[in-house]
Amino acid sequence: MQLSREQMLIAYRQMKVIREFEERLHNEIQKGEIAGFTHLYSGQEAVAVGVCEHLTDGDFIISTHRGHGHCIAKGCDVKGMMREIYGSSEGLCKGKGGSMHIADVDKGMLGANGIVGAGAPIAVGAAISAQLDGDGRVAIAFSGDGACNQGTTFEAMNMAVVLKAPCIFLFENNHYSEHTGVDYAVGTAGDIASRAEAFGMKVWRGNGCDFFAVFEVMREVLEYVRAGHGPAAVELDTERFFGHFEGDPQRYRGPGELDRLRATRDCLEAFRTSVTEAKLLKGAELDQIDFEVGRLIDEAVDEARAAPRPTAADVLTDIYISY
Amino acid sequence: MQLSREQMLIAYRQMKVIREFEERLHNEIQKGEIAGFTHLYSGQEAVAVGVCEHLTDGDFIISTHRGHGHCIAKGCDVKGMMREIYGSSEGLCKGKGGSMHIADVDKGMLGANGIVGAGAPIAVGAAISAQLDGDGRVAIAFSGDGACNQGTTFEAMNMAVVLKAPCIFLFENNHYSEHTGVDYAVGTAGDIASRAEAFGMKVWRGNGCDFFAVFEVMREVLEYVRAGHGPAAVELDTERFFGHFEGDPQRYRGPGELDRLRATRDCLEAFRTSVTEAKLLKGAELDQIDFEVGRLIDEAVDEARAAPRPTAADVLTDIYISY
Amino acid sequence: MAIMQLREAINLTLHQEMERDPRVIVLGEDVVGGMGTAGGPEAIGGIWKTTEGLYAKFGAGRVIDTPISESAIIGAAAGAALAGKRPVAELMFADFIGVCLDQIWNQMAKFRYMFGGKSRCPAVIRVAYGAGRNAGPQHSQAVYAMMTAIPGLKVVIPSSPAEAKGLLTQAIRDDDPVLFFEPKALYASREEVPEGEYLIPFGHARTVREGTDVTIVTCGQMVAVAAKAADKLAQQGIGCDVLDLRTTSPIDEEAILDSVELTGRLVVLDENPPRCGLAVDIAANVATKAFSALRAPVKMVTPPHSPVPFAVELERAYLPGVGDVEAAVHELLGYRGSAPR
Amino acid sequence: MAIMQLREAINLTLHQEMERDPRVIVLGEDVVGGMGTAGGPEAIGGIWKTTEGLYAKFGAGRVIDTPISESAIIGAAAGAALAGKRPVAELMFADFIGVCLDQIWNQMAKFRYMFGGKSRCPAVIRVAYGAGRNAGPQHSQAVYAMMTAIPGLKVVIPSSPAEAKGLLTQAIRDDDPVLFFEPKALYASREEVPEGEYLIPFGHARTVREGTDVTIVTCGQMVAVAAKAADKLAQQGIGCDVLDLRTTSPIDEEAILDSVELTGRLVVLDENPPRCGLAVDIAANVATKAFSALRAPVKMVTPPHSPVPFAVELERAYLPGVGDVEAAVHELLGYRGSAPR
Ligand SMILES: Cc1ncc(C[n+]2csc(CCOP(=O)(O)OP(=O)(O)O)c2C)c(N)n1
Ligand SMILES: Cc1ncc(C[n+]2csc(CCOP(=O)(O)OP(=O)(O)O)c2C)c(N)n1
Ligand SMILES: [Mg+2]
Ligand SMILES: [Mg+2]
Repeated sequence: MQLSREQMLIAYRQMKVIREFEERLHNEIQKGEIAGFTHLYSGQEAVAVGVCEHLTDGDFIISTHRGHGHCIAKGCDVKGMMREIYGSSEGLCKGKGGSMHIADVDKGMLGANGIVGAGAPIAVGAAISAQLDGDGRVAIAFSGDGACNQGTTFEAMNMAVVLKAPCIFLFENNHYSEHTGVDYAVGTAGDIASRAEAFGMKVWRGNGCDFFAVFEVMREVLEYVRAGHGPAAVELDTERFFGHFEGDPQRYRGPGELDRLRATRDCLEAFRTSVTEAKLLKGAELDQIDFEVGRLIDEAVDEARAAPRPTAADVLTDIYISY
Repeated sequence: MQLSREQMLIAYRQMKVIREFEERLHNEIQKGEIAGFTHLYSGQEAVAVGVCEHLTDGDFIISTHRGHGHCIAKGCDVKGMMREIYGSSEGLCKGKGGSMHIADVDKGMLGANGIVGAGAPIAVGAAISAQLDGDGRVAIAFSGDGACNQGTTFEAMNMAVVLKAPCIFLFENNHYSEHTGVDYAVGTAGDIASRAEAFGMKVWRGNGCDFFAVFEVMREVLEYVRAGHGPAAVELDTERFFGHFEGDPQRYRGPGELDRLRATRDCLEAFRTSVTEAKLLKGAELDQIDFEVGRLIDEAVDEARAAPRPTAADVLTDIYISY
Repeated sequence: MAIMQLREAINLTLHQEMERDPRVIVLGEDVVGGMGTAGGPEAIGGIWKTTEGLYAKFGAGRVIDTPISESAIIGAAAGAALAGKRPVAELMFADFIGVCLDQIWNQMAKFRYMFGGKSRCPAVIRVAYGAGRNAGPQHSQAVYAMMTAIPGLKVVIPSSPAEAKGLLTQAIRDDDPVLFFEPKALYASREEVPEGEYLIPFGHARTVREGTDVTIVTCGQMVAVAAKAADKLAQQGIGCDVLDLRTTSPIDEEAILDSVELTGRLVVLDENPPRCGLAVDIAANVATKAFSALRAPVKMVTPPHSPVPFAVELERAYLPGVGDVEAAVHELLGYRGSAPR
Repeated sequence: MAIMQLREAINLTLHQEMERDPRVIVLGEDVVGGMGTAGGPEAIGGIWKTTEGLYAKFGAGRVIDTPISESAIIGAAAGAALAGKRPVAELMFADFIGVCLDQIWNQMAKFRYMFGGKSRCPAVIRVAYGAGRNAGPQHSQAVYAMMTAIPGLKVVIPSSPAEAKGLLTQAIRDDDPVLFFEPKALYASREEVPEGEYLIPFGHARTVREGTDVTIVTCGQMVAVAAKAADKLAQQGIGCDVLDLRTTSPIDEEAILDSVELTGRLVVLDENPPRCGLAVDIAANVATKAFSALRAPVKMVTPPHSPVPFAVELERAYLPGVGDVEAAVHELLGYRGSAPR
């Protein structure tokens, strides 16, 4: 474990922000406060944070319909995100995108994306750009276990290999695409990494519910890709704690499945246990972060509720730069 | 070698028909007689015939932009094809499709196709249909080494595996997609079969310039697929004797490459040598076929030239069945 | 007759047609739901619940749950149709036409023509379309104009549960490929639906309101908007002839022209963005073919040339509303410009 | 000035813009040609020869030969543009938009809007379009109406070598995503082309012939057809105002309306099939906005609602020709129907 105290505190805070953001959204949605479709990332925090803690604003990521975690981990403004999801004109995307389209290009966050599989080719393009600049930056495409069956993902993998692009295909295997199990939909009995490997790139696997495991794997992967060896793929085993979207009855889960996952596969709990047992951080320090994050999200929600709403005229802005 | 004399004579005739059809087209195109884009199959005859000699009209194939060989091998009327390529209203497709769209659904020939990679999903659909009927019929998607990089091809392979569809992905590796080498465009150093295998199906490889090799491989493959084991992929190494399309200067070829291929990789010559040396057929029998085929193609061209031309009113027929 | 939701009408139709014709098969993502999970098959029955119960009744051979691979889904529908089946494929959102357009546009729509009339491709593609649920720019589009533009396709847009039943039955029995657009904001809307066999032929518009002052032509979820506007205008003594197109390809040009001959005034109400959309298609044809009948220029009511925005206020402003239709009608009635020279 | 082919004008523009701006990169299938072969790179330089010489000059980092994976090509262009480059991607045939529509429609066209105005995606997609080369139903389509319909995209259609140079230069320097349609039947056409920097701003139609009797609005390879018809009609004493739109999004509505105010008669000549196409788009807007100026209904000259057929006779009948335009003009001049009521 080569993380400094400070790095660990930041990582924990980031994971906690995502968790709180999502749990709170879950509650607000129940109240009918939020419009549209929302896909929560709770349970997968160790992936987003374990990956993005290695990156700078110069590195690119592109996300999916389940994008809040990646956005937060890549440095998007949390309050701006909340305002966006509430549809405020002062949201990160002025209320035009909503949950599925949060982006911040200046931070290297090329957007959540509502089209499954659309991100991988876009990441290859960002990687080509970085490759031309030759300064070791990378592009990472987050994909689900369902998205890995979309033709665009396969095309992107082959193209990245052909062009030796510094692109990482990061598969978050949470075992479900909507209501379907990964063992059914991925013809290799659910094995995503081997199929990626067969495209001609190096692959890694890891436990996506363990921050330290993700962080270590990504250290290796990034060293490899930044050194100019071409693309890589990573399959991380992880869990989603809510339904596919808010409102999903989750009849596809086994009895007690969610309770068991919360009890045994919670990356925040695992982090806390491991750092406190190893006496790297004190429980009180983490409690303090929990408290601060709780306040942050409280504020984010309060401010989002009070934030200005868009007007009809706003429909027509930002379609073109010049027209 | 388990072919009867008759089977061998038929196979040779079919390969010869394709060869003559294509060589003649090549000449007629030089004269400016034929409109549009034409992609010749010469050199790859052993594949089309080695595959289709196992099939009945109830089995389905779908082809590519380079479709003449597959059409002939699957039993399309040769004269109707020639009329089509000449654009006659009595062509197999009434002059509406041309070289890239020859089809005969009653013979299980679901069409040449001008969109690279479009055939594989369609073949999966035909396979699903056959699977539901449960009578051991199969669907075969012919694809090139270039088409194997199209997202549709990958999606189709995964879906066929998931659905255990009786579908065969038949890759004709002629080493080029247009002007690009397979080693460049297929990221696995040109290895198509291994990548297909990684999708979770059984694969076979073979020499696509040797009719007997193809025929034997396909015997195994078809036995496997007809028995309900799910899809399979086959990669056959073959050669195209002309340019990508008629008019291609072929600057991408090495010095003497075409002469060498004609001298060492000609499936018709190889067939002749092997059956005459093994005393299975007499040279004179084959000469007789050559002669008959020559006459057939002469007639086909003469008749196509004289065949009726479509009129403006024909533009509007066959868009819908009822409208 | 029974009162049911639009989603239930779709579901009933699928049950009845699968029962009636063994060639009918259904395929798409999560159309079974729960495949490969502890909950097991039929854990959901389609995210719109339109395919519920089909798997239990007709089995895995005819109710096919697929990976997320729309090109392969639509291509497989095309292939199965060529091979003699009558596939009904589901695309969860019309916006996903972007990832499988080729199989619709260059394959199934063109087969019969390219093959010289010697094939049939009786595939139906069901897609949920439209704004009004704050689903954002990639999950809210209308898309039927793009499909209407494609020679070889038929395009159907039901506006209510009973219409959905009659039109889907026809779509499944039709021998040409059909794009069937389901207004997703109306899945839970209810009305009386014939329980027995019910077919609505294509190309025949339905008169929703009768009137002689202004013609309003529309389709899909905009029909309710037009009807509401017509009712309000009726209270002001203005009579609107409201036509629900039902199918945009074929389109019932006769009904439109007949009505405009009578009223001399036309409002086209359409959910597609304006450029090269359905509204200009209808407006141009009327302006050409009923030139001398027009008392005022045709009025088109559509969203602006913009993506569909997310926020409630923005989406409301984006979508044409009852007020927009009323204003258009008043504008036409108040037209005092000179007639053409 | 030098006489050159349309393909050479494109090639020259790419050379100059790559020289000028290191952010400009080129990608597509066989844009180098010969990769991984004995002949080696640059064995061809694009199947239309529009990218010849670029690889030798600018190298593999900026001239990127790709596998046959159009979604990945266009997606990569989108991603590179977001990341700060100015990619020029080549789609060999406009018909292949079918396999990559999502990346155009739901990705690059919508980024800026979805992201609240905080991104730019200056990508150009060059596509060869159009009938006239007997390439059959899947390699001959016009497709620009479908692109014009998409909010967030700009759509450009040059009609000659010089136009191609001026418009492509603008497209590459433009900050919005641009679909650039090259009329493939005109690749070998020649005219004088400015060798130095030459920009044509978007949204400004070009007057190809002047006249006061009838307005003819058109674009792309139909411009030559309209010009020829106008020349023949001029000999009969009929003056046609022929407008080459150059860009269909943005569209120069002002120029169209100004001309129709003058002539009172409009022919729209368009290569797209008629339903929800460009012709109805223009006709509907003119019939609405210049209602009182019209002396006769707008006349639309387009191919029929059918795929593009292969055979020479069929394709000739499919494509609008000089005679069709002449007939349309005569019909308008002979219009004796009553004016609107
Ligand atoms: C092209 C496309 N097809 C289908 C959908 C509908 N859809 C949204 S998310 C999803 C499942 C994605 O599963 P996975 O990739 O495993 O991601 P997860 O939801 O598990 O994060 C589906 C089918 C979509 N948005 N885009
Ligand atoms: C979607 C699509 N992209 C590109 C093309 C242009 N094109 C036609 S054939 C071809 C090369 C195909 O190579 P391969 O699959 O190896 O088949 P071969 O020509 O060798 O038979 C290309 C790029 C096309 N027709 N369709
Ligand atoms: Mg998943
Ligand atoms: Mg090849």
